[in-house]
Amino acid sequence: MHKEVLLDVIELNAGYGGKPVLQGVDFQVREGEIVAVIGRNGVGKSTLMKTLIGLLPTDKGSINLRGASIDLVSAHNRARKGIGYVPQGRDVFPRMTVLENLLVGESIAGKSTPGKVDEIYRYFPILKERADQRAGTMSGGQQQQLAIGRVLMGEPSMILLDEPSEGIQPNIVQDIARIMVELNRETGVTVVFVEQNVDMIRAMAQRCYVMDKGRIVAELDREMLQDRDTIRRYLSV
Amino acid sequence: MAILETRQLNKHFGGLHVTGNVDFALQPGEMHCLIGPNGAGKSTFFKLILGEHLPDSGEILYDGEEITRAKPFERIRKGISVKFQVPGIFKELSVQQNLTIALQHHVAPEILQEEIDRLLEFLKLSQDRKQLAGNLSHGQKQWLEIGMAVALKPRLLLLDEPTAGMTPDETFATGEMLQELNREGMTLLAVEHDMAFVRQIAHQVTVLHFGKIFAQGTIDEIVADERVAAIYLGEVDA
Amino acid sequence: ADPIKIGVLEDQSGDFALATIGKVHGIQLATKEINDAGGIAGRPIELVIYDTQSDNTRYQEFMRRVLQRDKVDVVFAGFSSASREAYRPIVNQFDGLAFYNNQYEGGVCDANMIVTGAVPEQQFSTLIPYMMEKYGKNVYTIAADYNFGQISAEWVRNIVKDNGGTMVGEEFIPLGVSQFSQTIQNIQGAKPDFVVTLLVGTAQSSYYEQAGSANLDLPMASSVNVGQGYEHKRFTPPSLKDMYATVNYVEEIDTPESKAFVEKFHAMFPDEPYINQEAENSYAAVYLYKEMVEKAGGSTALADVRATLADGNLCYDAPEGKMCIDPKSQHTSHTIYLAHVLADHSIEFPKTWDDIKPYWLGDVGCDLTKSDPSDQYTPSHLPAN
Amino acid sequence: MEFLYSLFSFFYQFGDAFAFLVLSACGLAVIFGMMGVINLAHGEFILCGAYVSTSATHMGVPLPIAIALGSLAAGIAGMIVEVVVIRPLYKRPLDTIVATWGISMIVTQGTLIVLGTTMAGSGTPFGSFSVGDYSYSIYRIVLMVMALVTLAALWLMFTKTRFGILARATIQVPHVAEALGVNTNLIYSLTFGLGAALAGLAGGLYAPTMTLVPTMGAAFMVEAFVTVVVGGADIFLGTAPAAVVLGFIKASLTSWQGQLAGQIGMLIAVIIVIRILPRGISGKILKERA
Amino acid sequence: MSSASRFTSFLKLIEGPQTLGKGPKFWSGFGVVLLAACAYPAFADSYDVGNNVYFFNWLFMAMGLSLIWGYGGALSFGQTAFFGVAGYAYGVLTINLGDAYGLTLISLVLAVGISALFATILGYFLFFGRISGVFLGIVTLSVTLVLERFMAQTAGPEWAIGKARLNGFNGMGAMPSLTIPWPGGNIVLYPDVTLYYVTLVLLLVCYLGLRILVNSRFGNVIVAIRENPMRAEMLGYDVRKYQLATFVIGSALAGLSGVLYTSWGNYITPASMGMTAASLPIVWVAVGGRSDLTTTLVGTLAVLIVFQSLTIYGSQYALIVMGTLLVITVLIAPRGIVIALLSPFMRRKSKLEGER
Ligand SMILES: Nc1ncnc2c1ncn2[C@@H]1O[C@H](COP(=O)(O)OP(=O)(O)OP(=O)(O)O)[C@@H](O)[C@H]1O
Ligand SMILES: Nc1ncnc2c1ncn2[C@@H]1O[C@H](COP(=O)(O)OP(=O)(O)OP(=O)(O)O)[C@@H](O)[C@H]1O
Ligand SMILES: NC(N)=O
Ligand SMILES: [Mg+2]
Ligand SMILES: [Mg+2]
Repeated sequence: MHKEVLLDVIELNAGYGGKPVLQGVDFQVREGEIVAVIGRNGVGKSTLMKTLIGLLPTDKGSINLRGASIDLVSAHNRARKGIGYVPQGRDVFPRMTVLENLLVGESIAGKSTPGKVDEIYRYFPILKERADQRAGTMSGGQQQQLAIGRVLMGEPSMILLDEPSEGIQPNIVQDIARIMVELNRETGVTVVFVEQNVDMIRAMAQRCYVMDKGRIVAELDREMLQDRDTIRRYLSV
Repeated sequence: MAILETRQLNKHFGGLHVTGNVDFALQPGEMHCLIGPNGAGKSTFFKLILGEHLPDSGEILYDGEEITRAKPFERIRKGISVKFQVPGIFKELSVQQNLTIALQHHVAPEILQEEIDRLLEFLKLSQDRKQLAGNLSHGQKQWLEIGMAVALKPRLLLLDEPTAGMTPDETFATGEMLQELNREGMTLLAVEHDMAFVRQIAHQVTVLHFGKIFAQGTIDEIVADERVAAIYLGEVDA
Repeated sequence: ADPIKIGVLEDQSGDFALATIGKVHGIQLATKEINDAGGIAGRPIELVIYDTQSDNTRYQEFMRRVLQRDKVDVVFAGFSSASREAYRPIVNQFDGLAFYNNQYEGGVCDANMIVTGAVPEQQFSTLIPYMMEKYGKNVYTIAADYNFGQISAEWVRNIVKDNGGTMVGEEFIPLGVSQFSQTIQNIQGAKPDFVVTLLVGTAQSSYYEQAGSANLDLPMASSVNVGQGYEHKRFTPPSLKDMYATVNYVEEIDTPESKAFVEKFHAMFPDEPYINQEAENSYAAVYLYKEMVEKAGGSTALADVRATLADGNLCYDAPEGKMCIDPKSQHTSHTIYLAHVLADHSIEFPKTWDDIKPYWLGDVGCDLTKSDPSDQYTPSHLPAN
Repeated sequence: MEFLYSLFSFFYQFGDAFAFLVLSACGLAVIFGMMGVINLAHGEFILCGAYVSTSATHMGVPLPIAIALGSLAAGIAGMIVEVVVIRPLYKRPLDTIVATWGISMIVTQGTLIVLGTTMAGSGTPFGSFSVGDYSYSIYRIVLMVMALVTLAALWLMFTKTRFGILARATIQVPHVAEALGVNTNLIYSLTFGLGAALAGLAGGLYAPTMTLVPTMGAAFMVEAFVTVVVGGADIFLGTAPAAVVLGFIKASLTSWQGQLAGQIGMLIAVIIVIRILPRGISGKILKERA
Repeated sequence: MSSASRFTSFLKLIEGPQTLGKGPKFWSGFGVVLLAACAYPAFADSYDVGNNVYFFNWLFMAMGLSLIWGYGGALSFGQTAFFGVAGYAYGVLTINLGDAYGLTLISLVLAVGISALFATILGYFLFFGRISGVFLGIVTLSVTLVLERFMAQTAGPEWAIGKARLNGFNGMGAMPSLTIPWPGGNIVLYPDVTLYYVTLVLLLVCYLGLRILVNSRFGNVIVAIRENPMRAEMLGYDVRKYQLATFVIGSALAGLSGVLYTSWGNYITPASMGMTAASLPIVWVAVGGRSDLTTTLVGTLAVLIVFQSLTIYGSQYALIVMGTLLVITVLIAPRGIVIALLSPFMRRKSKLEGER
């Protein structure tokens, strides 16, 4: 059922100016998969996401997208290759309106798709209601929805989500998980997400990598993900 | 007498009414959770209590004393302390300095270092003590922010989503820590979306919806309330 | 023989450079000529030149330096009056000798200073009566809003009054202002017969272009423009049409001495945009100093060189004509030319006044042969006695 | 009739002050308001525009084209400066004060050394017209119109075009904009270049009316900074109203009490406005609207 | 706690997280520099000594700005306002009071007091009005420009305070130098050896005093406010009061510079409050390394010396070289020249840790 390898990460090392964080991360994601990355605070999950999108340089090892190395490709060109990224802690453009925030997301596709905004509004009705509000004054959870909606505007073929459930009310967490799964089924979008919320992991993930101290230390398959306690155990490796 | 009480508290931004006539009382020694949909006005309610925003009308009482228009720092000095939703740490200062600034008020210089070490240990940040706070991971920042709030030894602690970004175990440990502090006499008001955590600590739960109190009760009562499930919880198994 | 050292502090960069680089060149030209001819009393001149960057604090730093470190015999320094006032306490403290080779508002009564530039009694007592006679008695003054402008305006006001005229307006412009629409209208509203423009600095000279384009079309009179900032060369005709300026020198002066001077100057500095009166003052100052030292028998001691001024005959035949240093005020007499700017911005000289003395300081009681107050007087701040 | 003449005079003066403030400030508003870069070399981009356009006129190029060339030259200079000097400094915007101050020194003195102390002017075109007893320069009306045109064009560019949205996004959270596919380096260069080109435009427009010297940029600086800051963070909601307020105060005080009062009055107005609106005029407007 | 141990713990604050130099290495280096500074007049001529005093004069203003901007995070673009106010105040006071009986010293104190008072009023207006960031910069710049423009037009005789003519743009002169009353003849502090030592001692006292201040609790709070004023307030600190106090102390130091400068050259001018003058302290402090007192001090001195030398030897190219140096410095030395020059020699100290 699974197709080619979309993302192939080999012996990846990265960090912050001389301070190594990722120390040999190895994993693969196939086209159309939904993969979770879990681990304790500070093990390097966000660092991994930032390195994948190109906000941090690869120090050693390599990242391959569809078989071609993208280590030397700048972040915006990685985005142009169809990678969408939702950073941890929202990072909306605070002094722009909700609608303007959404429009920036079109850059991933490099074109604007008519009707796309309305599609996003259907997923997240609050965004329509507040289309003209400055994003910085939205509530925490509203901003998270905006950040996800913004990336969807660019119709990425792969989405990197960093703790999407953080600060979101329970029923919307469920909605987001459902939306992502739906999108995955309909459009075949690949999703890699970092998460701590057990329910969300279970609702979304097909596979799961466990990180500790800058490495992947375990992989959980679909079976293992059925069990809450297994996930909990691995979450606190 | 309630340690914190609001009477008919109103706040609007432009045409948007963010809190509407909120009457709320918190008893000393209580552990109370405030839940509600995104944008319900929970964080705004906190900011009103702290004086970061001033209400359009209504009153806020702390320990029976009116503080509606008091300056934020005056409220803190009366014994309130807060962990914000978005961590407000001092990014370019070391973790250790962050804690020093929180502690130096009320901790004698001779034991300041000891106290810092104790807190660092507790926050699992001992190794990162010299790290600039801005370079911490997201979760570590949350921890530091909680540490600073707790360091003030408040009588009333306000926590806005304290466990966001924590693993279930960490969340549980945080709950235990808070219960410990509560046993020592601290009153607690927390905003949370993590129902397991709410269940763990809350004596009472208030649901805020469109700026109004929508429901109030124990966690079991709230979870059982179908209206709350409809607007907020969805299909939980908390 | 040991060289005679002359310190030169002039603004070769910054706001005033336009009017002052030529001063340095004037000094260099005179120095070359004198050295070629055997120096001063047999001693060559050595110049110690610093760029003061149109910055008062540099004058303070470098005045100390030339006097203490370079141990110069004399200093030629300063364009703006503020820069002169900045360095004057230091010259006084070390009892040095400084030449201020610049037209200014007048009044410096200081034994350590010699002024070769023209002063108001030389420029206004000639200019204003002429203008009133020719154009009428209603006068409007616009002046830079600082000491030079305010004191000069006061001179104009007094002379207008003495000659039975009326000041229909007076406006002071802060230094650095470059926009004049309102001023132009104020002038139109007051309907003067002519306008006295005492504008200083490159920003303020924008006035001429703006007045021209609003078709203000009034005759103008100035003691400072044209002769210092050669506005008639910088702006397109006819914006300075009918400007009358009293100058002790401009390069258009059509005497053989002047022509020879211009020729020499351009031979040495082919890129010089204009030889203004301060360049000539600076050039002449070197020769005046040479006279003083030679008359003092080769001594450069302050007392000795000052003693040579006593008889009032310390003179030099400058490109403008004869210049003599007045012993009481240590200021210099000048030939004053009335420069009239024509519609095509060429200059004619309808009138010349020979040997106009810097009499004012002496008249009000400054007498440096007797005492040295080291003060600056103005018509409204006179010596105490 | 007299009254109408005076009224016209007042509007002309107000428009003149307004145009000077707007044109001085626009380039700075883009660079400072958008990018947070405190550009002390703003005056030197104005200088560049003025010198290039004047040289072009001397060579026989018609004035409008000459002005466009001045603006273009400043814009290109701006893009080069951005790449070489400004780009490494976005993370520490305050350091741009020193860097641009250095650039300003280099350009001013370099111009003096290379081109001499002054450049001959090109003369103000179009002549004058009269209303009542007063005659006015027609070119100054052109300047007023240009100020309005510039504001309108900028407003359209920043709110109605994709470039505007991407530029604002880039300046607010650069790493996220980059991760969303925005070529932030290009945006930075274009934005800075636009600001510099606007400064060059001001230089080209005012060149016929002013003394051309290497230090001429300084004449614009105080007005430009004050207008931008009183305007606040949002350049369109801010710069135009700030220029209206300050232009009105300056024109009134100048006509009533003279230039000194106009100058000091404007600076005191700045102090008072900021005290009343600590985030500038647009800060206030945005707060109300939200 | 006994008063003695209180005093030692006070002295211990001379080192701490807010200042870079620490440990025996630093202090022995400091001692060597201090000794060299003390011995310097024995080896230098009177010009150099006086010229160095001139450089010293500006360092107080630089340290004050480091405190306000580097530590407190408030970019004041108008420190020259306090410099000028104090300079003029010193001129007016001493011209009227004369130089007998130590009156110049009293005038110095009064003039600094006046600038501090002015800073208090302005600071109250600014900080209690919650003005911050660039808005603060422009308001302070406006204040200094208003003062400059006002003073520039006070040439007329009506602008006098007692015997002291303000004298407009030309500047006020003829005020006596600082004079120390001494049995057997007053000591007039001309720019020479005595003034050198007096200024050096003042510098030392201010430097060490500021070190103690920034490492104290007060210092912790002001850097906290720089990082995040809202959080600082939510830890119970009255942010406005701390900001005001910082501003007043820093501005009083600018005032001290103003008095010393005025006495040094017997001259004060409106230009010292103008745009160029106002930008200079920012340039010195930024180039030196604003977030530390020592780097500010050393860096400012270096910039002053280098710029003066360039002006002496560089003729018309001086300004171009200066400009180029500024640009390069900013690009390659984000934390200022001092740290950039030292970092190859020193281990990365704790304050540097975690830096990118
Ligand atoms: N900008 C930075 N500079 C230096 N170190 C950093 C920086 N950001 C993060 N770190 C460090 O890198 C390590 C990994 O951080 P990262 O943000 O990747 O963790 P994480 O797994 O995402 O944690 P969390 O669950 O808390 O978000 C941490 O030790 C953190 O202190
Ligand atoms: N400064 C402001 N201007 C305009 N609207 C605001 C402002 N601050 C908050 N709001 C709006 O007020 C409402 C309440 O926001 P608040 O942050 O209190 O929500 P919350 O209950 O904390 O939500 P969450 O759970 O998502 O954090 C939201 O709709 C938000 O958009
Ligand atoms: N001396 C002058 N013109 O200031
Ligand atoms: Mg993370
Ligand atoms: Mg919230």
